Amino acid sequence: MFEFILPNAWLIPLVPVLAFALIGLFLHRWPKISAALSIFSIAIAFILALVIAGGVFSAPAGTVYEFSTRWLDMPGLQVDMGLLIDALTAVMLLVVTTVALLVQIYSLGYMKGDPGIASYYAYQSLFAASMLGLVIANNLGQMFVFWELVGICSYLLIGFWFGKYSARNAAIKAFITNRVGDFGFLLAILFLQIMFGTLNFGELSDSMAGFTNMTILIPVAILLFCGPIGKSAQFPLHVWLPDAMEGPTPVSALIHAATMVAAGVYLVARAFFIFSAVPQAMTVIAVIGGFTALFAATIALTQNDIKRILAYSTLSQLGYMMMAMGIGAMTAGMFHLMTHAFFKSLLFLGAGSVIVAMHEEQDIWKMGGLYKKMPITTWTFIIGALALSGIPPLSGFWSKDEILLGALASGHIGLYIIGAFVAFLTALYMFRLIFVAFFGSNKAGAEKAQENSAVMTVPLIILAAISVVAGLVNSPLMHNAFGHYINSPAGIEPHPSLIIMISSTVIALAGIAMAWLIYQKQVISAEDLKYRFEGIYKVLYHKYYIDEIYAWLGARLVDGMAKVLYWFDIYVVNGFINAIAYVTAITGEVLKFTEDGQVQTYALYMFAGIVLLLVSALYAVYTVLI
Amino acid sequence: MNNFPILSLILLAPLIGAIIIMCLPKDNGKAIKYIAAISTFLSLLLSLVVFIGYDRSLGGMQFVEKIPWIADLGVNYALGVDGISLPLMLLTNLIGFSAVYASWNNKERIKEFFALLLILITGVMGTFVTTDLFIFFLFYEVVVIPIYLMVIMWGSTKRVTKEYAGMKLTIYLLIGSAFLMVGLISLFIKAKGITGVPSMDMAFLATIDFPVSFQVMVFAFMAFAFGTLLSMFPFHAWSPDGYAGAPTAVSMIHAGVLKKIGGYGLIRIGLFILPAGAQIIAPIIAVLAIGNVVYAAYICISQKDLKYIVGYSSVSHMGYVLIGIAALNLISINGAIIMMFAHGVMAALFFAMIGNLYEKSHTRNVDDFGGLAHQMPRLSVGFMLAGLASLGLPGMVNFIGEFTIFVGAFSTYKVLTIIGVSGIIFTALYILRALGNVLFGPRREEWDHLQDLKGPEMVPLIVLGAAILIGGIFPFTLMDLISSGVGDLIAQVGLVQIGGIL
Amino acid sequence: MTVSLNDLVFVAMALVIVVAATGVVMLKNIVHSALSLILAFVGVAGIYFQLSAGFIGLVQIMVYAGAISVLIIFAIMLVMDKSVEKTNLFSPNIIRLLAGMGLTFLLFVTLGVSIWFTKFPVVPAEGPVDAVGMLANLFMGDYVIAFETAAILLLVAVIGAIILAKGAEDKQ
Amino acid sequence: MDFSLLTTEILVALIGLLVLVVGLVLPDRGKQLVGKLSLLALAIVLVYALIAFPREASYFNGIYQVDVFGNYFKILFLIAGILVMLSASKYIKRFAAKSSEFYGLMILATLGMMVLSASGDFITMYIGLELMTISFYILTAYLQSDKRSSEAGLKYLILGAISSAVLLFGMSLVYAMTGTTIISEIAGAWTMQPAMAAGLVMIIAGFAFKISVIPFHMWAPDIYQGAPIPVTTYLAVGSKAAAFAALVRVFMLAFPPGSISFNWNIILAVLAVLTMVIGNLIALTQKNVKRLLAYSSIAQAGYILVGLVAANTYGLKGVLFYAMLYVFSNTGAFAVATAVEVDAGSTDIDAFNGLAKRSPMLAAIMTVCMLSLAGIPPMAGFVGKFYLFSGAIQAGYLWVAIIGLVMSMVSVYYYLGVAKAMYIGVSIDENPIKLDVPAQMALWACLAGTLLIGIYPGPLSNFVQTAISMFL
Amino acid sequence: MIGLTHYLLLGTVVFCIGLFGVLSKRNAIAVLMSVELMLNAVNINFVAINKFITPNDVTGQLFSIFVIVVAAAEVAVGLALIISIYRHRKSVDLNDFNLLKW
Repeated sequence: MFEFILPNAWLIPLVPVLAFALIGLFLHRWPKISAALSIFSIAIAFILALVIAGGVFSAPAGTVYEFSTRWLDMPGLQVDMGLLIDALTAVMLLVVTTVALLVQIYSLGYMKGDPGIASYYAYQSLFAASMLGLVIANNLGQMFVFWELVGICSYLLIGFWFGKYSARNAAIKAFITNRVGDFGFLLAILFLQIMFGTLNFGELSDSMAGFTNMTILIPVAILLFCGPIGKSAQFPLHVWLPDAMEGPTPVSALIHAATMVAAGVYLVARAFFIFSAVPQAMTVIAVIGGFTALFAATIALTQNDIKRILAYSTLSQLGYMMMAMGIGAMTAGMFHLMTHAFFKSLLFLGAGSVIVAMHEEQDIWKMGGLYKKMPITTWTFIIGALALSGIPPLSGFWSKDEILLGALASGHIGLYIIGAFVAFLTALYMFRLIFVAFFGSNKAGAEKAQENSAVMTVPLIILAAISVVAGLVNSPLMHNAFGHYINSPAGIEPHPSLIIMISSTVIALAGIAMAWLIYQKQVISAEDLKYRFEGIYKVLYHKYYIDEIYAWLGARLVDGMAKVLYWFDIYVVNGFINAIAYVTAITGEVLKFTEDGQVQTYALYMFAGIVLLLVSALYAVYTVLI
Repeated sequence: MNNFPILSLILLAPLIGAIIIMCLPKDNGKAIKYIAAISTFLSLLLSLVVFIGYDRSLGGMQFVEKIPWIADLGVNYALGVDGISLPLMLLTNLIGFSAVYASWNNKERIKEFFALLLILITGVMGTFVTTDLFIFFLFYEVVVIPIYLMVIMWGSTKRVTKEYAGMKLTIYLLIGSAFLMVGLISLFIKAKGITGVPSMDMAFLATIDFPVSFQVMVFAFMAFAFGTLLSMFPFHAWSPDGYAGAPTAVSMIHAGVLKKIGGYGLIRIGLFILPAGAQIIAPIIAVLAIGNVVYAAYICISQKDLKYIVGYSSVSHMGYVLIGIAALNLISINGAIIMMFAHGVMAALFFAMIGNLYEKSHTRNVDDFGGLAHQMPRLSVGFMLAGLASLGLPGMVNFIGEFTIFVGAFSTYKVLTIIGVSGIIFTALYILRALGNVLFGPRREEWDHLQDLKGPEMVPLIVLGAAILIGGIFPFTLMDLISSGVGDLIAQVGLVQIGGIL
Repeated sequence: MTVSLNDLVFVAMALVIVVAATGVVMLKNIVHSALSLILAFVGVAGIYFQLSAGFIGLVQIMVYAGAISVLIIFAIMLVMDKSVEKTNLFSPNIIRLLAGMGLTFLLFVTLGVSIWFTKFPVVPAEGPVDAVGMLANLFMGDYVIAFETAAILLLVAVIGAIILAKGAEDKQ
Repeated sequence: MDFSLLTTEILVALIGLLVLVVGLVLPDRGKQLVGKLSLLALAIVLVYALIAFPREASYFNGIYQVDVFGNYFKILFLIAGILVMLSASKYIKRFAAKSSEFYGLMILATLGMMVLSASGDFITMYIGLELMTISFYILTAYLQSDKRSSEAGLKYLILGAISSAVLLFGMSLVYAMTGTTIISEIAGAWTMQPAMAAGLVMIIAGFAFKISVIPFHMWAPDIYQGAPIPVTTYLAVGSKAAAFAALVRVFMLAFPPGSISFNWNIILAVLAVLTMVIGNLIALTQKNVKRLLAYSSIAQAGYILVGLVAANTYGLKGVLFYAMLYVFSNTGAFAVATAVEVDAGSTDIDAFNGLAKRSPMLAAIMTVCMLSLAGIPPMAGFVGKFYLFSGAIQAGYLWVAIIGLVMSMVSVYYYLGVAKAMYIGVSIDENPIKLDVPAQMALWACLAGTLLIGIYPGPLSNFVQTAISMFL
Repeated sequence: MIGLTHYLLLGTVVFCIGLFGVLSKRNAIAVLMSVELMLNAVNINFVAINKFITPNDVTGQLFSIFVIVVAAAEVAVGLALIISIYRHRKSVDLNDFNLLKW
């Protein structure tokens, strides 16, 4: 079975595309059928991914299957649509298809009654297709193609409720910020194409093995990293992710938690041989990752909107993964990516069911005491939060621990400290949310809430189960099978150490305890904390005013400049032409008045002409003769 | 099938249609429209037959026809298509056919409109199909007058009066063509001087190696003439006003095809016949091209009128084509040609949609609209398709063009291409901002009376949309053809394959 | 240099012509200028005789001094409504007058210089005996086409003069 | 001496005289008959001239040349004459009693042109020139009741007389230097002296007046506007072509280019450039179509002069080719102007408003003819200009070619100004302009001529090639 | 010794006087008279050249006869024209005739 499916693994992205085409062209009048078709197509993709994963993980580690067909080729430039199936791809396929399937089932409940369901499912299957295409790509060109397609799908899905101004602006902001990242990514691709004449990963790694000309490699590596900065919302280009919460929650769950934002990390993993060859680039990645983690965690503390908190938490976790990659722990990064995908989508879907129950209310202070009305959502949400904070035996503990171990092993003490502090903050803000929203005293909001239908709760339960089990894959119990399959020669292999495990668990518990003290018991009231640290609180709440700075810069540099150039175009370039036209017309006018109708003036002009000609002729003859 | 004059039929079908229309009585609009549709459909069908029938492995000029025309000037009515001109001919027919449908519900003076439109299509197609310099120039100038008449009769007065726009357009292009004529004549005279045989055949002229200083002078004339047509940076003043003033069908053909004559001319005559001249002047064109890209993209951001946005954006896209040509290597010229095809189809679709919207709402100002996706979903699909194509989304033929140009130009002009690539950010910004303001946002009651596209109005969306998607998803259909054409050209001229010359 | 009688006659005739010509231009009264015109014509005829071109001299006297001057005087009569004295003044536009004067002088200087510095291929030989006979041969021989065209020209002039002078009314 | 070759001239003279006589004899009703009769006769002569085209002979040892070059121009004048008289059939009713003399004078003017273009010696050339000019003096002043016509006539007479005096003075100086008035003998007989240069300049000035080149163009706009339209057309087309024929013959044979130290090409080049630039610039500001066409015909003279300046195969071919297509385009434009003047009474641009709505065919013909004058393909003007400027560039006058082409594109502005008025102007009366059969025939002939020469210039270019073979 | 140059100079003088007359006189008939003067000047040239350059030939005199014929025709037409204008406009002053201008 595996041998049959492997060569035409391109079916995985093709089936959702066909679903998209069918819905888009014909079925958009019948929402029910289009939803069913979309879910059916992602289910097929899931099964295929399962088969492939089974096959890959039964074969010895490091086996790579590669097939490719001609797409765009001319003498000197060859970009083809190919398949690269190895352990890394298998894991990503599994993650994407499972989360996508569960989100699409969940959306049946969440989007009930929305007029645009057909187009919603069309965009969902298009997104799934482009994400899967990105994952199985065997060269950077093909990856860039699907990279941009994923970007446009996120634009369509964020702006799904295009009736709202905020949704429309958020969608544009998302796409433009991604585009800035893609600008760097495209330049890197151009550099590589010119330097090595190929974009295929295999050929690239072979031809780059001997290449040590640092002056070129550093810019290439950093530019290549620009792509992930944009896509995985790292520090300078992170502004779009919090605004992307305008889209429906299942979308945020799928795209802005599990899959799309992970694409950046996947690219770094896939092109690890480029980054690892450039130590300076590795430090840049690690530093940006670490900083983003800390930066986002601090902001998440002060947010009141449930989805914004989860968004900043995703930002911070992505920073974690990038930090892992930066310090060389590629396996730890990918492992954290996998586990994070499951429990973060669980948290988002949980938040979604809370929002549905609370009739579109997203401010956690208006919720309270939901645990009585919505037991399943509450408990699954708590499991997710525990996994996120890194409480053993859940999956978050194993992956975060790996990263901290890696930081210590690679000697980045500073990063280890940041990592530990961020773990503490994560536990703090997650349980702040739980205590305020689920166990909060404010009863007013909770009356009308009641548990959602099975179609929404079943995915929550499945995801909770997975996020519990997922951690074991790389734990010593299964003699870290995950690390066995997914590792890179240049990466570091930290051996597990008990002290780190204990210390990180203690930090997590401390975070939870602090949250319990402030929000459940109000021993230290949140109000005077806010009052005492007035300045810091306002800065954090306003997200370090970065959005305002970008807006100010944009207005000056882009719109202001555009007006100036437009003025220049109208008055100088057009002005110049109109001036020429005016001058010709004026000369015409002046010359016209030489004809004053008098015969004798005409005769005068005539003879003036003759005399002139005579003088010039005589002068010419004179020079000849004398 | 080989001696059947298929190219002449493609070329003259619209003209015959125009003549039939002229004989029809003025009032029965239906018959006029059907004849226009049939004649353009016939030439579209035949050009598809040629597109498929073209033997890609053989390459070079095929479907050749030759009738001696003026003996002492060595002019013969010579038609033929190769890798470079076939896609552009197909483009002309695609846009011509959809232009007829885009102006389906014109009311006044239908007879003159469709007659002039069909003459315009023949004129524009002529330049791509002929391999004779004189006939090329003849068709190059024939096009200008129908455009002027259509702009002043059916144009719209927005920032400038339509008469001003029409006249500026005409005079600008004609001054350009005056310099082109001087270039062509001196080329012809010098060739006659060197070989003693008066000939206007491009292939023959390409075999002669002219002295370098002469090549530079003539290429400078050509660069100016084709530059004005391609709206190169300092000479672009006519194109935004020209589009805004023109009726839909004219701006479709104008932006879609007429600009491409400039690009085609630069390649076919500039590179093919005067390589040394091209080599020396190429850096100047490259710098202007980048000016084109960034300058026009920036201005688009501040524009409020839809047609001006598309006008300035096509000036910016033409910057890409120019840098592609100026990089003088196989990949970048391939990219330039496919970019011309892509931009043609995209701009035509955009203008068709804007025209349709303008017909119904009588305003093109972006701020007047909002939330049109509620009332006109099909129109929004059209707008989105054109918008996404113009910002170079993969899966659409524009991306193929842009990517190939960037790869090709990067090997020759590193810094300029980096600035050029930054253009994709600004393009994305103004396109999404414009589409966002027009299509999305809350529903507005005053636009409830607008009814969506139906029946004939869908044809431009289907035909051009299909071209954009097929070209984008299966680029090898176009790319093999073009690279075979450009390959022959480069081999014949002897430029280095990848690195260009600089 | 021997001043032959012929030269004296030439100088006299030239003086007569120049004075008469300036008279035509300068005199206020149109009739006086017409008369001085006739004097000029006679002067020119004298030059012809001095150049031993008798026939031309006679033709000159008959056609110019006779027919044309009479015609001019008739025209003056027909057109005379104001008093005669002020009929032949200079045109009021002073600048143009001065420009005309300057221009004429310039023209004279350039032509004079070009003629003065040219060595004409003069052939010193006696004139033909039977000039009139040769003229007739030329008229009827080589230049017959010019002769016939001149005839038609005169016919056209006559018809034109009649149409214009008689004034056949146009139909409005 | 076999005179059979002179039959064309003799026939035209006979027809002219016959028409005058018949005009007197026949009663009023017969006046229309005279017009038709003369047209028919001219058509027959045209056919004969076409047949007799290749036969050559030189009469009276060079004084009168019946050669291919002269025959080409005879055909051109006959075509022009027929077209003008056809297009003016309705206009002539204004001349009432003297309409038969009009035909007579026109035909005799054609005779004058023929003699001028075919003569090989100064005297015959001068007489031919004067016959043409004097008949045009009379024709210009034909509408005495209309102040403009008589004023134009007087202006034309005075200026024409002065210019022919200048021409004569030039001829006398050349005669003084060479001792002969026969062009073929002049070529070898002179040495470069100041008087010779002065003579040459005066001859250039004399002819320049006729073809209305810039310093000598002042008469053209007033006379073209004042004279009756058929006369203006014939002036613009016929007399200009005849003057060019004489200019080409004199300057190509008597003073062959390059061989003499006095390079007259440069003087003509400067005059040509001045004419093209100033002619077009003033035309930009004109509001009256007749005066606009006058300035445009001045500019056209500039273009044709460029061909003579080039003085090589392509240049001369350009002169002859352009002269022929100029007949069709210009007569077409003036014929439409006649129709509008007859209908609306004035030829201001506003009279052309809404012409496209009233009679689309007239508007189409006017646009086609004017664009051919501007040199836009596929009309004939384009090929003509191509020849002219190829000649100029081949002879090294690149700057003349550039200025010429740019100015001809600037000229498109005022041609399209008229087209704009016709296509989007609004006029009160909507009924189409009534045209009688001969005028329609003339209009269709001009349209066909302009388009056919433009689209398939092969036959005419071969025809012209034989015509200038004698100069190479 | 009076040579050809003197005759030509005389011709030029009369030509220029005639020209000045044309350029400056107000009365149309005076202008016509000056034109006659110019044509006479040319005739002097022709006859003189014929005497000195080609003594045993008469082409010069032939030319001057033709010039006289043409001058006569021109004067006739000119005067007829002046009379016809006078009948309508009651004036022969050239400055009044500027209906046709710019």
